Amino acid sequence: MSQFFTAILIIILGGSISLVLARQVRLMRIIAVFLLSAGCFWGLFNALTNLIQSGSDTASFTYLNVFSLTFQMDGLSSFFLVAIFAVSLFAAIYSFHYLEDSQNPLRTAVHYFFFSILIASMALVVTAANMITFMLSWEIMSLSSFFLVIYNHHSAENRKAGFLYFVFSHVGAMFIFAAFGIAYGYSGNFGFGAMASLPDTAKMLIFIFTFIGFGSKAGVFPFHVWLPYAHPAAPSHISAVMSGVMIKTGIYGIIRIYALLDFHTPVCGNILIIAGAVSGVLGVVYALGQHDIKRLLAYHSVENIGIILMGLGIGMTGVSSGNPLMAILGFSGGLLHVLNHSIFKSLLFMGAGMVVHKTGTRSIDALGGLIKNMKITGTTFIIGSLAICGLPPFNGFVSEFFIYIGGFKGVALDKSAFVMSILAIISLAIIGGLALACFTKVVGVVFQGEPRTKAAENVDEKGSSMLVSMVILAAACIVIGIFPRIFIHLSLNAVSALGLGYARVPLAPFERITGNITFGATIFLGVLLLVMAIRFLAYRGKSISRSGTWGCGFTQPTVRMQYTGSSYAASILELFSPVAPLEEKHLKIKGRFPVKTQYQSHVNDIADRHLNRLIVNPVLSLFDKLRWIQHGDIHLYIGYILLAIVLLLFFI
Amino acid sequence: MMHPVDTILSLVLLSVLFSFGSSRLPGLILVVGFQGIVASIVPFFIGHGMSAGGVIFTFVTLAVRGIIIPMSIYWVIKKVAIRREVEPIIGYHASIFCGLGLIVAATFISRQLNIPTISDYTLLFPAAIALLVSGMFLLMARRNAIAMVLGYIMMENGIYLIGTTFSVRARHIVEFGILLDVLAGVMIMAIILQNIKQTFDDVDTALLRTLKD
Amino acid sequence: MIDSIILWFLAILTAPFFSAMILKVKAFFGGKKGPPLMINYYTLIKLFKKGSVYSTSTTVIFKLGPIISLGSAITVLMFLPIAGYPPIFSFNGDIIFVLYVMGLGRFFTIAAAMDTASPFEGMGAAREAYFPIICEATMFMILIFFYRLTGHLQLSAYFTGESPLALWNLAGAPLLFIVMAFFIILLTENSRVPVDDPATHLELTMIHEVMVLDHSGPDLALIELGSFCKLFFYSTLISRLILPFGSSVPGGTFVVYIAGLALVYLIVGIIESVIARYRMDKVPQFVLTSFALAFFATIITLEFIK
Amino acid sequence: MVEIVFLTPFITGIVAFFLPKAMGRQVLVGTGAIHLILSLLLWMNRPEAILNGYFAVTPEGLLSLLVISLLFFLISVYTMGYLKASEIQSENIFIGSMILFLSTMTMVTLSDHIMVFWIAIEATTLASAPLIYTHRSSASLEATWKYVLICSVGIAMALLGSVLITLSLEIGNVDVPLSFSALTQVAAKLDPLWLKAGFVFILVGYGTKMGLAPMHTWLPDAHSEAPSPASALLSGVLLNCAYLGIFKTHKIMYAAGLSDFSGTILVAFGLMSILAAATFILKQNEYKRMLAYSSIENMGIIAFGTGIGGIAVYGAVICMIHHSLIKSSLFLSSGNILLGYGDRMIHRTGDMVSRMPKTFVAFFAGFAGISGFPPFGIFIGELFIIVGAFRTGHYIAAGIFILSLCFIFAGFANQVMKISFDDFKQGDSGKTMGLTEKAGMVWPQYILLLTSLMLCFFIPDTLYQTIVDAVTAIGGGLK
Repeated sequence: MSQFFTAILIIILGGSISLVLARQVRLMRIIAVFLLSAGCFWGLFNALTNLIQSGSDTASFTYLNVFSLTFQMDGLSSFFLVAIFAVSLFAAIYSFHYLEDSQNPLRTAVHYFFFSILIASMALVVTAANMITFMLSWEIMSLSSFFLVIYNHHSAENRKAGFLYFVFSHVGAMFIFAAFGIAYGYSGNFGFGAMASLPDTAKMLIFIFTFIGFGSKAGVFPFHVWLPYAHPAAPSHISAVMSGVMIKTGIYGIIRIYALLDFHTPVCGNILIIAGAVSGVLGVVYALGQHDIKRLLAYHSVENIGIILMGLGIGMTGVSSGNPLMAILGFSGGLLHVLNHSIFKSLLFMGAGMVVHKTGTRSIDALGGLIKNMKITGTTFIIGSLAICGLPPFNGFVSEFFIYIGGFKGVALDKSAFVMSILAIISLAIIGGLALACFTKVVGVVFQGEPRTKAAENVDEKGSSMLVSMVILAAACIVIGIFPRIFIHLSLNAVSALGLGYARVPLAPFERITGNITFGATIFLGVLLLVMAIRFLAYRGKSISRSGTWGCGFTQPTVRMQYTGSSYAASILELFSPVAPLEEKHLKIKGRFPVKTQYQSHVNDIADRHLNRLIVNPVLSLFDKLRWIQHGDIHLYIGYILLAIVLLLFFI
Repeated sequence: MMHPVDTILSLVLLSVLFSFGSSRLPGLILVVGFQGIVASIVPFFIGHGMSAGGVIFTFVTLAVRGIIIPMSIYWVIKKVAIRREVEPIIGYHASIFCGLGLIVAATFISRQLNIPTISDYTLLFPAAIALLVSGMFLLMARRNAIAMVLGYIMMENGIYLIGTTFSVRARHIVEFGILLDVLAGVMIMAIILQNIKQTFDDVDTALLRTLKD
Repeated sequence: MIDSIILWFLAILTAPFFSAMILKVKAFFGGKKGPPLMINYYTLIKLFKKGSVYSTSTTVIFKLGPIISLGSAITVLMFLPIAGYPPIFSFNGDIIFVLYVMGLGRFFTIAAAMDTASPFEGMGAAREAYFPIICEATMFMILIFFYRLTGHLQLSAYFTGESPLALWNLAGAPLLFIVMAFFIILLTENSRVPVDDPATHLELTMIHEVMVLDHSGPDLALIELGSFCKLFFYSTLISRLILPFGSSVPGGTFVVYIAGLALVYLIVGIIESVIARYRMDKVPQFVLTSFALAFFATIITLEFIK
Repeated sequence: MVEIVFLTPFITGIVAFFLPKAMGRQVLVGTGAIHLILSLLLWMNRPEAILNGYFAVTPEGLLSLLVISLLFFLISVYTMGYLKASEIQSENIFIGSMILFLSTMTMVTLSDHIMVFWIAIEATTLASAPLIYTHRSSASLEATWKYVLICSVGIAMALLGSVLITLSLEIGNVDVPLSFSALTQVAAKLDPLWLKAGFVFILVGYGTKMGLAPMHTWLPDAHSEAPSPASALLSGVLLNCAYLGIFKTHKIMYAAGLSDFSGTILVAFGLMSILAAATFILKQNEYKRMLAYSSIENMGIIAFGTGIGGIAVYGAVICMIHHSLIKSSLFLSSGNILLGYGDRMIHRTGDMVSRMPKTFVAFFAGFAGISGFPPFGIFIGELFIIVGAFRTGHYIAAGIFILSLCFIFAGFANQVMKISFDDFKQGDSGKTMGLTEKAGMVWPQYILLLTSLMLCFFIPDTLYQTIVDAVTAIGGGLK
């Protein structure tokens, strides 16, 4: 544990030093990035060793004379620690060049300070072992991430994003407070251990409250409203960290509470699967409708959180229906997807960051043909896209494969489990298809074809630190995709820490599965080489010429004629119009020779829409009605005093 | 048997009605002064053993309550030379009926909970309550700031009556405290009144309603 | 093992031949003589002989497109139990792998199309991305159905030897729906009429054909071959379902299988000759029907198999 | 030698009325320092009072005394700078009443006799009235008028309550001095009916002063009209003094076994206050009023916690201490904002982050602290109160509590973000800030916040012991 704390200290030290050195920008950036990444690396190493030996380690400090701050590092914690430290490490490296031309050195320094606090608090959240410790780290995490979201507070929409995020995280925290309150109410101490011995109704309440609380952090539909605002607002490496790992702390919370409650009713599984299916499908549908590349990626976080939830839900269903294999498949799949998503999502955000950084626009339809000048960025981005679509031989496929197999185990079960598994499998399939559509859109419109505006022309991809971290992450995607064995071991260790009542998780069946995946991948790659060879032979000594694209008889094609992202997605969105109503603004076309016209479209997030209608406005109007209390007339005020007394005298 | 205290107290009850009916400040001041005197002499008649110091003390109280405070208020009126109307929110007749109603209520309540220490003075408790509540009534039902101050004093008289008669214990500290405090309070209020007058050129509290949400 | 590999080769080799049958059928219905059955081979050879012209807008992805689409198709065939013989490779959950490999192929076909910056190819790509979403849902619904019946998650468990017959005995009625669903998927995935008309000449209405407009020479050949294999894959599955019988005489099963295969291509041909292609916005409904069928079938099995 | 602690400022206060400007300020700070030392001495060796039975050193009293004198010292330091930056006519009155205010509040914390306590509270009203009227504007006059009248009326009720308690003593015929400590001893013998009646009147009376809804009406006006140092004192300290009265009475009720009755009432009033605060914070457009309402909210939280009992009482006391520290720092920062932008309306401020960075840090940190974010102590307090509420089965109450906290946070955050980050409209016309942030006008806030931060992680044993003594007397505790 001491190593863990040294890592934390190094990280925080880096942040604090940057505050001191705010004047010498370059030096400050060097030192901050170095210390941050060093700390992350040390923590990563430590967590990995601990996870591989599946060791468990505890540390406790007295707090406020009688309470204690307790930290425990078991398999689950270290699994999440691996993800947290890994992503933060590369985000820190990435930030070195990303922030090089920031105008306000002090703000950069402050940003590094809160960045370090965020990393540290996330690490503490996943190691906290009693309620006080947990809430303490949780709230600090929310606070620091809020400051990172409003890093660029000059634009009004970022401020709105920050406000939304702030409110959502606080309300979520309040739900968790309530859940812990119930736990404390029954057990009378702040330790996590006591939760297992509560009555079932209490357990149910706790599970639901924590699900809402953690869900609002993880971005589960309909608590995800803050997410598509906050992620675009933050600097890209922060979006990478937030979307990659911070929202996963919500997932961690759900698993941890489930494990602690030791509550084997099918309801938990059903809740998670339904919530997961809804978030998954709607998330990707909304993503398809976005024009802002970072907003699009943010919605994909919602989608992947949905996939993770379905995995966990399948696991819980397996537990409740006494089906160990299914349970472990579900849990390990879900957990592995946590790791995978944190890798490819941060990779994608970094790529998007590079694009935004160089072109200065986030609008997809303003870009095009970037891959010609941004070879590395483009390639890594495509790899990330393939991974997030869950296609072999990349890492996304592995975890989805596990979840599928687990789901199919559920198909053989009785009614409710059967229905749930069908739901999970089908939504997984639909998500897969939609994600493919969405990312062919992004890749095709942003990186391929011809530049649609000046912004996208003759850009470059300078900034070695950014490229390095992207390349490494992309490599990780492929490695996990082809040789998933060791990583499955990691997640299995994490699962065995859940204490599901299965003594030691048997490895054999899962190694067979991973073996199959590797096998399939190698076959595929082999065939690919074969075909390449054929093609090579076919082209030997042939004449290769270049000319313009065949315009189907139209001789003056312009770049404006390219298919835009909006039109690409339009027909698919039509299918989902009930849940994703499309708003269109365009001039009526009139006359034989129509004038220059314009067209805008915007996909409405129904949760976002109804939040105001159903919650905010009623509350505001209610309180407005009460405002006459402060009427300004002193006679009335004295009346209140008399009233209070008279009323109270009745109770004597 | 009719106790002498009760005779005086009956006058107090009457004065309450009068105060509700009176439309002009000077009359109101007289009433308040009278109530002050009564409130401070009642302890003489209630047979809690009275030390010499106590006697002097009570006389001081009488002087302050009966003379100084009313005089100072009167002086304020003179100084700020304002209209003598009390500007009622609730009209005079309505007020009088309220007064009657509250006297009856007070008597009824005091019947309900008979308090041993003052059981043999029938009117003491009703009078006290009447003073208290009517003071509050004036506070709520009169727009004129001075009338409100007078209402406050009337309320204090009521509490004083209760405080001095309910228990012998720590009676002087009670009296002393209330005295000091009413004095200082009234002084502060007088100063504020002057300022109000200077700022708004009136003491109508309808002008003091700007601070609100 | 060996014969499986031989069969795999045969499959790749004969796939073009069977596709040519469709042309023949259409010609017959049109009262024409039609092209020779070997037409596709001629085309492929011709293409392999040619060089290529690449659009200036394209990048290496454009070249990757054909490779990966053909590669995925061939890989898929390796997991396919042909003529009731066990496939070359098979493992638990291979079907999922197969479906996702096809997805990979689709990704790169689309990417290659988007690479050309041509509005028409973008249009086709959008459609190519759209319809398979529903097909995948249907496929997984069918998988659930099969899993419910057999308890296995690999193609070999459904289509080798006698197992199709077993399926029929187990749940005959629902299986009919499944076959129909399969057929709709076949038409959609291989962009045949009524979803798409490979023979049309108006780019606006194409799906698959328009995406490969800019490919030429050997690249085009690879793509063509890939699509032949893909069609072969689905037809094989259906043929085993519609003629599940094996026979004791050596090679008998094979004959039955070939007959089934021919039948499937025949039907495709007939459909293409008698039905007009749907309007684009009608297509989703048509594809959704397949999902409805599969779903219905699965629900029924829930009643049958307890 | 207990009396000295409030007699010294009393004398210096009187003197200060007749001093010229320059000296007056020195006297202010000097008194603050001396008072701090004195109260620290008092804390260390808790002596007997000379006028025993009238004054005594109680744990709860000590707690608030320490808070008072720490705050007063820092605020007096701030006031130096404030008086330099802003023009106040008749400054000696301001300073004099500040010091007298201090002395009266000290008296409140040390008095043990019911009547003396009452007198002291009333005295605070009188001493603080001139502070509110400092600006001599019509609005401040109105605020003062309401403050004096409403508080006097309320406190008259408290007087009646005290009398009723003596009556209950009379009827229960026990013979003890009228001191809280003595009454707590014999509480069981007191007549319950009159004791309850007395509690009701005292609660309403001191509740008026403490700012519990619906008697809170004077509070926003007074706090927004008074100059910021005075507001800081009013909100940071005065409210605690009033709370002390309720606390002591609740103690008697607990000893008399009537804590269910009083507890329920406290919970009800607490919730009412929080809801009232929510009502007005959600669409508030003056930042000082917003802070005032947030004080009402916190008083509600404290009352709620006290009423619930158990660990919640501990939470309530923690909240009380930290609220004083943080809220006073917030009011001081608001003083800077007012001097800087020269306007009370939120929509006429903005972009504080780049215009007054130092103040921004103090203000935003204070906001985070007051809304219960770590590393500031209110977080711990609220945590304990919530878990305590569930522990004692107040599920509905806890639900309302949590919900209204969420509403308040939303409103508060919205306004604070406007002040801090929105573009400053007038700023475009090149108007410079009316204030340069001198060290003397930001460090007091920082020290207050740092104290709160430190107390969130480490409470010295003597302090901890005192808190525990205080809360165990009314059925509080850590389980």
